[in-house]
Amino acid sequence: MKRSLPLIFAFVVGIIVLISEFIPHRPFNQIVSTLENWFMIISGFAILLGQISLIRMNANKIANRLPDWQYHLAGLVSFALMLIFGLLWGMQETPGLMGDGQGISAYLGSKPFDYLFENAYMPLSATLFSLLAFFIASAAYRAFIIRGFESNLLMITAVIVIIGRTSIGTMLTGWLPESLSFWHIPNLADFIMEFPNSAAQRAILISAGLGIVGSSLRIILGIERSYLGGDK
Amino acid sequence: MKHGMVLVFLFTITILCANSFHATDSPWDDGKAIDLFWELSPMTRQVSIHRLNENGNPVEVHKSTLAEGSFTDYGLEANTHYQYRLTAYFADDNLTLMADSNTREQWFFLRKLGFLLLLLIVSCAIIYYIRAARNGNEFFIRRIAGLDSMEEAVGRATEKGRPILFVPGISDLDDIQTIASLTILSHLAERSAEYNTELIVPCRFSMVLSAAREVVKEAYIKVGRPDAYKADNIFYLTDDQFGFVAGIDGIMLREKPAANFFMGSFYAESLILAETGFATGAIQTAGTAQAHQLPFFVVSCDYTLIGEELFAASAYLSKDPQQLGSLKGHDFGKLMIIVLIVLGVILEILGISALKEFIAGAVS
Amino acid sequence: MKLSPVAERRIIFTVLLFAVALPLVFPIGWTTEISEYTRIAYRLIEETDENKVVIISFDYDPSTMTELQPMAEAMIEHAFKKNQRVIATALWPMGVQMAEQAFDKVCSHYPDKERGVDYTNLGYKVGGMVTIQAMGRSLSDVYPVDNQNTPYEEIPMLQNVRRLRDIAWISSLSSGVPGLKEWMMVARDSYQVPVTGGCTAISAPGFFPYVNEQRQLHGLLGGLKAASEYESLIGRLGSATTKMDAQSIAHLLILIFIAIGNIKAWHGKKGRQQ
Amino acid sequence: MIQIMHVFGIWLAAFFTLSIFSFLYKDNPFYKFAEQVFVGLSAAYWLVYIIYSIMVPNLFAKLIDDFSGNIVLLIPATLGLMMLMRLHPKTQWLSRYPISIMIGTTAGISMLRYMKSDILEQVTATMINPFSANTVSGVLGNLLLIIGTITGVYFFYFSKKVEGIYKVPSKIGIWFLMVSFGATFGYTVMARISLLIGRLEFLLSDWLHIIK
Repeated sequence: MKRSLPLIFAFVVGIIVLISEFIPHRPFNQIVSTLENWFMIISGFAILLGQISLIRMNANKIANRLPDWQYHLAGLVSFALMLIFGLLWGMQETPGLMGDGQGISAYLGSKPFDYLFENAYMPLSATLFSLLAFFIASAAYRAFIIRGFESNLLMITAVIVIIGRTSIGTMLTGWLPESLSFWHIPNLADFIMEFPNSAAQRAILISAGLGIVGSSLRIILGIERSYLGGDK
Repeated sequence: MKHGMVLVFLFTITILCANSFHATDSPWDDGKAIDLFWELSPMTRQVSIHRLNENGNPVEVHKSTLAEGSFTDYGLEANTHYQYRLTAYFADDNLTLMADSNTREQWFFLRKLGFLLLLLIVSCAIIYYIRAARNGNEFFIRRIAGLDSMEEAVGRATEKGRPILFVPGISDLDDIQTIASLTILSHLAERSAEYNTELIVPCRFSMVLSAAREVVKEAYIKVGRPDAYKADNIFYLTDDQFGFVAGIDGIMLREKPAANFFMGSFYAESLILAETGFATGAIQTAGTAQAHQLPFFVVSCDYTLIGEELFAASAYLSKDPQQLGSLKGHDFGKLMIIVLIVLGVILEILGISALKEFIAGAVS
Repeated sequence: MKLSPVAERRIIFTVLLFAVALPLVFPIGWTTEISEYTRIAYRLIEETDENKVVIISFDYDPSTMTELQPMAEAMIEHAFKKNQRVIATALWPMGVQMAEQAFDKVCSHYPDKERGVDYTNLGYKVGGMVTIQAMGRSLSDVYPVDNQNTPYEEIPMLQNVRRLRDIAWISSLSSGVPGLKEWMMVARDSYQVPVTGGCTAISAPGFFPYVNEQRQLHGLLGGLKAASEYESLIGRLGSATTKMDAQSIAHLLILIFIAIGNIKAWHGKKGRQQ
Repeated sequence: MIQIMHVFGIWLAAFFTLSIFSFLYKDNPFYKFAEQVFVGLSAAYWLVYIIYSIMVPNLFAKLIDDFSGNIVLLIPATLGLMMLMRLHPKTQWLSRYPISIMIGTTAGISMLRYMKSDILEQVTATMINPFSANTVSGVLGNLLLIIGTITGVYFFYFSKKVEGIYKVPSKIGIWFLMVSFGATFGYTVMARISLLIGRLEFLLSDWLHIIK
């Protein structure tokens, strides 16, 4: 019972969604419309759940004094600060429980939530991924060694695209006459992107798409049920 | 002067006679559209169509310079009466025509017939093959280059007396790539148990950790070497993305594994793994369905399972009817698509686009 | 001289740092060419009538704002120039803040543009593809209020906008899932609304098959280069353009690294063979 | 005061930026600290936005304004609460109901949308007359597009031995994939460099005022 009813739910809901695509008559489109609005609310709770479990996990690490617990404590403190600021005074145009907090905004220049967002969240988030620029540079030097025909093909394309998408490409072959404009590196890079690249990406899309159709079908029919978790 | 009057009169007559404007419900749809058609005198300079709201306020829905044309007004309410006003502008005159219609919802979207048929064909094929696989039918799956490397890698590790490193991706157990990765791990563990080579598996999530331990232990028992199984070699590192990779980097530099396997879902950090592994001179095999990360694996690994190959390898090794059947069903779909494309291209060259329109559905 | 891998790495890091920083301090002013895909996107907005309502969806967070924020600003400015009315939405919560920042910046050049009349920020909604599908049926069900808590019905520019079909074009600036792909799948392929957009350079190759004969996507802006192309199309010297010099130099440097690495590997191989 | 807080904010941002960059030297306490702060802020950000942009307007405000008119919203609200039951091991099974509804809806919608956008539309986009282009490069491109798509799909076809004549399309397919991976590689380099430029611009202009 604990397992079969959810499977029936998934089946019914999935089938109604499928039917409503092809049968435009009521009641199907109305049911699906209601379902879509519910979906949004339930997903809201799902995200709530995800964030709460994350914080609970961190709190456990602190409670059990696991290695690096001090850093997790810093994480927890920043979580609490941001949450309280957000709930009390809201963010940007949205008022919070205590209104817009004009007093504190006058002091900070913006709402406290936005202040933290701009001066802590934004630089952290943006910097984390910019680290990869350095790693790509060192990988370029140490790992991108041409070996077989296939990796040659990859590297040659990469070089054309890397040059073609900058001003260097424009300067390098800008002198070519109109009749040879195909060989102008930016044009060549665009050609590669538009045709061979699109073809390969399309093949990937098609085969991955079939995979998604297949796994969705298995979920609706109840063949695939791993999402329900272990047998209990 | 009289002459002129007659001319103007005749002119007006021709304009009035030739002009028509009518509205009908768009057939075979959800009742949210009305088709509008007009045929006006060729002198028409501009046409503007307004829909009249319940309170009589006009809303412009279409503008055109064509004397003869059609337009579909979408986004209406089903089963409702709508009125339209067309204004045609001539050189020094204009003309107003009215038309009305009801929207009606029907029981089928005719323009989606091709979509429905193909969806049904693919779905039926998948269901058919899963059933066939469950009934014990054996299916052929082609050789996958990356899998052959396993023997070579284990052999090399045994020879050098160094361990094998297996990274099951950085996603949790809810990602099918992680599941596929664990199937491959099971196979690799059997080989390494046979040759008595150490197998190191760092994990990012506790769920993956317990699953990986289970899988490896089973494999060791299967080949009759439960004593050789070391639970400590399969361990949790950290769930921080970059921290996890930095940890594996450290392992590669310290232990210098003879063979590295990166299977599963990888993101931006793939590059760091592949680079360090390459620098330590290990035989590297990678497999992921994350298209953005494949280039880095292809350049720095000896073998790469590309996209779907990862799932095919897992189906092949596990012999699980559900996986095998689905794979066969997808293969049927691929064959169908290849045939459709070839047929479509030939027809297009001949100037026939019926097939294309049938599949695409007459686009509004 | 033999360097340890760690030392080698640190040298590479330092060189890259300077290669990027110097052109920022001393700009060169190189020009770039405009690719066709950027033009297609530009034409879609250019050829849309005045007073039409359009959606720009902010489906990214600050981690990719260097690439996507200039696109957002340029597209808002373009729409403002053509007197189109802009709705900002976000499938990522951080997108709401990104949208506010973009509006603040563009509105400083267009002081007469008024919130609620010329633009509005409907804010973040969870749910990706399913939510977009719900917008196709009713926008006010999904967005009962904007981010100032003004009810949907009371926003002047939305008086005649009930569902996605009433939108002239949609542009999603996207750095992952959900984003451009979901908008294209639902808004374009299901509701036939023209969709264009911008994405990070990483995901651009995967989006190219959609810019096809059927125009699943009306053009595509891929990465900082495309953002600078768009800026030059609307005649604005924006933040993307000033960064292209650094980009070019860094690309050159990466190619040099690849070359040196290969020469070194080739030498090593020859050495071992002898 | 605003001025001081503004400057303080920029120094805070610079501190976090440099803390993350310090990872390039090696993993260290500054990096770990900055990272955990990021995790905490991010979780709080999501929570606040879920509450103010979903829970309040789409659920609570509707229920408070007009309870009897929106009584049906109690169903998703209950399902949502059942989702939260996952936090406790004893009541975990309750979450299966909302999950199954979400998964069922997603499965149905993605099945339709992927079939349409990634399969049918891609197939029809490949059904082109290659000779309709008016330049040689256009015809060549169209031919490459058709051949590449077909051989690419064939590469992912697993039911046939790759031997003799069947090896040819598979091989061509992989060449196309390699070209596309090369393009992805090039574009990735571009993206990563862009992000670094963004950060350096912040450091050099907002923080150090070297760039005006």
